Amino acid sequence: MSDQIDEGLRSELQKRGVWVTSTQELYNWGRKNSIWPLQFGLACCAIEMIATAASRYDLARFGGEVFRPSPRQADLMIVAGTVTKKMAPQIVRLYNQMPDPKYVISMGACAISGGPFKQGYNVLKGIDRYIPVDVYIPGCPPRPEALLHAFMELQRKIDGQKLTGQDKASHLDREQPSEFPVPAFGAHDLEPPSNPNIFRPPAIERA
Amino acid sequence: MIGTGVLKGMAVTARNFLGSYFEKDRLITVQYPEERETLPENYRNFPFLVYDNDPEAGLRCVACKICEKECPPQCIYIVKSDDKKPDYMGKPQFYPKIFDIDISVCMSCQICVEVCPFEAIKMDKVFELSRRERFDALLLRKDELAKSNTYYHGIHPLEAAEVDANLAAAAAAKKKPAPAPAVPKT
Amino acid sequence: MQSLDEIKARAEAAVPGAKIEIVPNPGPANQPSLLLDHEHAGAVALFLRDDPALKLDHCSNVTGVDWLDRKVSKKVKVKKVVDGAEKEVEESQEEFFPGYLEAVYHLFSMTLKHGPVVIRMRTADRAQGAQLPSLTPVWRSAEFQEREIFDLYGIKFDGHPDLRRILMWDEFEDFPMRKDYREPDDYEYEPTPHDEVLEKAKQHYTPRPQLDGAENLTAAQQ
Amino acid sequence: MSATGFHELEGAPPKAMNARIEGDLMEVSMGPQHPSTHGVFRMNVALDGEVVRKLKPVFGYLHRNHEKIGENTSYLGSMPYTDRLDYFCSMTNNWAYALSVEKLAGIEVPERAEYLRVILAELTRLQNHVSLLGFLLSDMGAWGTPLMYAFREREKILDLFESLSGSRMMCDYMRFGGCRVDAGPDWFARAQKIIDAFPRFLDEFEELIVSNEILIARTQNVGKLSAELAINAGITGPMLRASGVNYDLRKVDGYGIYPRFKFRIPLGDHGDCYDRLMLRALEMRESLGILNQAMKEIPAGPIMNPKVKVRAFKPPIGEAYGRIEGPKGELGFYLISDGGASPYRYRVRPPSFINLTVLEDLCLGHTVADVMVILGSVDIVMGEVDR
Repeated sequence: MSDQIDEGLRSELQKRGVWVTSTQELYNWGRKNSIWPLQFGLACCAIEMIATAASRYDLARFGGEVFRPSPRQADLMIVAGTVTKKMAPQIVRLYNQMPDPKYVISMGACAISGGPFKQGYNVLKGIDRYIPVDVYIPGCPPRPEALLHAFMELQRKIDGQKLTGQDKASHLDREQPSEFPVPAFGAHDLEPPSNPNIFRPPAIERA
Repeated sequence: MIGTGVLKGMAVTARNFLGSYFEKDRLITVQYPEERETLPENYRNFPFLVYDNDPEAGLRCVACKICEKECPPQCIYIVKSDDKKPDYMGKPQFYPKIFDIDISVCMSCQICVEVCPFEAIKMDKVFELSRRERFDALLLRKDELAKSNTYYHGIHPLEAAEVDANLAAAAAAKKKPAPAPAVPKT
Repeated sequence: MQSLDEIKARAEAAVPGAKIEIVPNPGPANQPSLLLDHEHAGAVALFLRDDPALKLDHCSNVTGVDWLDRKVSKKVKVKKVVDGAEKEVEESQEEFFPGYLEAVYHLFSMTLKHGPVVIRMRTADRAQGAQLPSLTPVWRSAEFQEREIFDLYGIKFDGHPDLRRILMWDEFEDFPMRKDYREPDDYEYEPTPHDEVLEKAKQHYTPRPQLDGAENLTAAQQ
Repeated sequence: MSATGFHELEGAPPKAMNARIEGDLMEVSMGPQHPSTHGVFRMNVALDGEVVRKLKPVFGYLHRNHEKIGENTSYLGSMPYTDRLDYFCSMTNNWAYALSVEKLAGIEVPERAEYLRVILAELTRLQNHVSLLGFLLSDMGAWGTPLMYAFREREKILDLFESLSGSRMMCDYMRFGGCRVDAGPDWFARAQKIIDAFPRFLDEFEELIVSNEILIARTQNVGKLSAELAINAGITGPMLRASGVNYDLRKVDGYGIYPRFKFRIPLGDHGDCYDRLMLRALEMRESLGILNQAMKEIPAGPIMNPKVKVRAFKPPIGEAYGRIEGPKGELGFYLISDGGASPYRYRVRPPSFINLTVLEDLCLGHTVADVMVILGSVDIVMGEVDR
C-alpha cells in the first residue's frame, strides 16, 4: 500500500529514476483520468454541461470528453437538470444499467433538491431520493467552471478510494447494492416517494 | 462537381485549426483551474449578508423578513430576535437570530437584493461550492453568510461604492433636524 | 378589424340558433371575449375561420381556467313589515356562483394580419359536467393544447381525435392545475419553510411528548 | 424500391415478400434518453422496416409545473422562472412576460429600455439560431466540429449577457416598465465588436454547410410542410416562414419599437428541412442589421418607468394576452388578474410545443434517421415544450 511507503523514500527513489507505486494508486489513477460521462441532459444545466464539453472550457483536459449515449459504457452520470416524477424511474433505470464502478454528480439546484421548482407537483425533490449521489453542485445553473470543479472533486474522491479493508470502495463490496429499485407510477405520486435506504434527511424542526 | 461542397467545408475546418495557432479569437479555451477568467462586476451567484466591522453585531440585516417573503423559491429562513441590539450606526434594532439560506434551492435571481431596503443582502461571486454532502454543507447559516463590507468592495467595487455613498447620505440626512413641515395652503 | 359586437351579430346571423355573449374585460389590455354555447361552438368557430372578412385562421393559444364556487355577500335593502309598518331594512344576502371550468381560445388571422379575437366556452360544472366540444377539427393547433387542458384541468373535449393525458403519466388520477388540488406530501426535509410549507413540514416533525401536552396527559391519568 | 421502402428482391418468393410488407409494424420508443432528442423528449414510432408509419410524441418528462408555480408566486417572482422556460433565450422570455404584464397593467416603457430590449432580443436570436445550427449538424453526423464553432460564438454573446445581467443563461434582466441595469459605454463597445465580427463567422459557417452534398441529401425534400397545414396547425416562427407564410410578429404586431427598424423577412419556398435551416442563417443576417441600427440610435435616458413599484405589484382586475416573436416562434403569455399579488391564471403559449403538432405529418414516409433531422429543424427546447 502506498501509505505504507515512506514519502521521503519515495521521492528520493523518484529522483533517481525509480517510480514506486501501488496497485491501488495505479488503479485509481487510471480510473480518475478516464471518467466517461453518460450523454444525458435533462434541462437548463445540460446546456451548461455541453458548454463545459465545448471548446471554451474543454472537459477533455480532464479525460472526460467521451460522452457515451449508452449507459452500458458510462462511468459517470451527470444529472443535469430538473428531475420530474415522470422522468425519475427512467433515471433510476439508467443508473441500474451502468456498470460498476459508477458515480453520480448532481448538477444544479433542481437535481439536488428540486430547486426553484420544488413546489411543483411533478418535480422530484432531489435525485438522491432514489440513487446515491457522490458530488453535489449548487447553482442555477452552475457555471461550467463549477462543473469542472465538481469533476475534480470527484477525481479526488476516486483517488481516495481503497481497494481492500473495511472501508473499501462500495463497488468492490459485494454486500453493497449496485442497483436500486425503480419507483412505480402511482395514482397521485411515485410509489414509493423515496427509497428509505438511501434518503435519510436529518430532522430539522422549525417553529 | 460532386464533392466540392465537402472539400469547401474541410477547408474551413483546416482554416480554423491552423488559425487557432495564431488568432486568439479562434483558440478560446480557458485552462481552468490554473487560469481563470475575471468575473464581470455584475456576476452573481448566491446571496451573502454584509456586515460593517463586526460579523455578529455589525450585520446590517434587521430581520424584516421581506426577502424571505419575496424569495420566489422560498429558500431563506429567518427568525427575528426577541431583543434589540444597537446596529452599526448605534440605533437599537432587531437582528436575525437565525438566518439560513438553502443554496441547494437558491436560483440566483437576486430578487432578495432588489427588495432589501437596508442594503444588507448582496450577491456573492463564489461558485466553487461542490460538496459531497447536501444536507448540512449546502445549508448556509448566519455565520457562513456574513461577509465584511471590505469583501463586498472587493467583488463589486462600483456597486459597493454607490451603496456606501447612499448609506452615508441617508445617515447625514437623519442627523440633521427634520425639515419643517410644509405650510399647508389655505 | 370589425368590432366584437359586429362579429357577434354576424356570427349569430350566419349560425342560426347560436347564443353568443360578450364577456367584458375591465383591464387596460381591453381584450373582451365571446362566450360560445356548446351546441353551436363548432359552427361558429368554422364561421370565424372561413369568413372572408375575418379569416381567423391562426388559433394561437388555447388554455383552461378554473373558477371555483364563489359566495359573494352583499348588503341589500329589503322592504319588510316590522311592527305593522313597512320599513326598509338592510340585510346581507349571500349570492352563490357555482364554479365552472373554462377553455379560452386566442384567435388571430395570418392572412389578414389582425387579432386577437378571444373566444371562451364554459362547462356546466367542475365534476361530471366538465365537457366541451373540441375545436381541434377546426384548428389543428388546438390538438395538443386541448389534450393539455384535459390532463391538467379534466375537461373532456367531445370530438377530439386523441384525448389522452399528455404531460402527466397515464396512471395519474388528479387534475393538478385545478385550484383545489392538493399535492402529495413529500415535505420530509424542509430547512427553510414558511406559511403553507411550514404547516406541511410540521407533519413530519417528531412528536415531542414532553412539550406537546404530555404532562397534562400524565396528570390527568394520575 | 417499393412503396414501403423495401428493396424488391429479385427471385424472392412473392409470398414471403408480402408477409414482410404486411407484417406487424415494429414499435420503437425513441427517448426520453436519446442523444439527439434535444432533451427528454420521447417519440413512440411504428416502423415498417426503416420507414416511419406512425409517430406519437410523448411529453411531460420535463413538466415542471411552471404555470402552477406562476399562479402561486408574485408577478415579479415569476420573472426568473421565465428564464428557465426556453433556457437558450431567457431575454426574449423575459420580454414576452414583461410585455404581457405591461399590457395587463397599462405600463409605459422608457425609450432607452425599449432599445436595450431590442438589442438583447436580437442577440438572443443570434445565439439561439447559431446553437440550433450546431445541434442540427451534429444530429446529422457532423459530430462535434460545427457545434464547437457554434458554441464558440455563443460564448461571446453569453459573455455580453453575463457582464450586463450577471448570469450567462438565466439573465432575469427585464422588469415591468423597463430593464434592471443599464449598459455602459464599454458594454456597447464590446457588443459592437462582437456584432462586427459576426458576419465573418456566418460566412465561414455557411461555407461549411451550404453546399455540402451530404447536408443537401439529408435535408432537401425531407419533412416538407405545406403552408395550409402550417397555418391551421398554429406553426409559428422560422418553421412557418420556411413554408412561405409571411408572418413575423415584429412586423405584424410591431411591438416595442420594431417599426423603427428596417429589416426583411426571409421566406422559404419548399418548407423542407433545408429551407428551415437556411432561413435561420438568413434571419441572423437580418438580426445583425437590426442590431447595427439599434446600437447607433439608442438614446440616453432612464431605463425604468418610475411609477412601477418593485414590491407589492398588483395589476388591476382583467386579463391580457401578450406575444412576441421569439427565436422559436410566437411566445405568448396569457394572464388573468383578480387584483391580487399573484396572477389568477398564468399561461405560457410555448411555440416549440405547438410546432410539434405537425411532427407526425412531417415524419411519415421518411426513415428513422430522418426523424432526427426533422425534429432538429423544428427547433425545440424541452423546458418550453413541457414547461
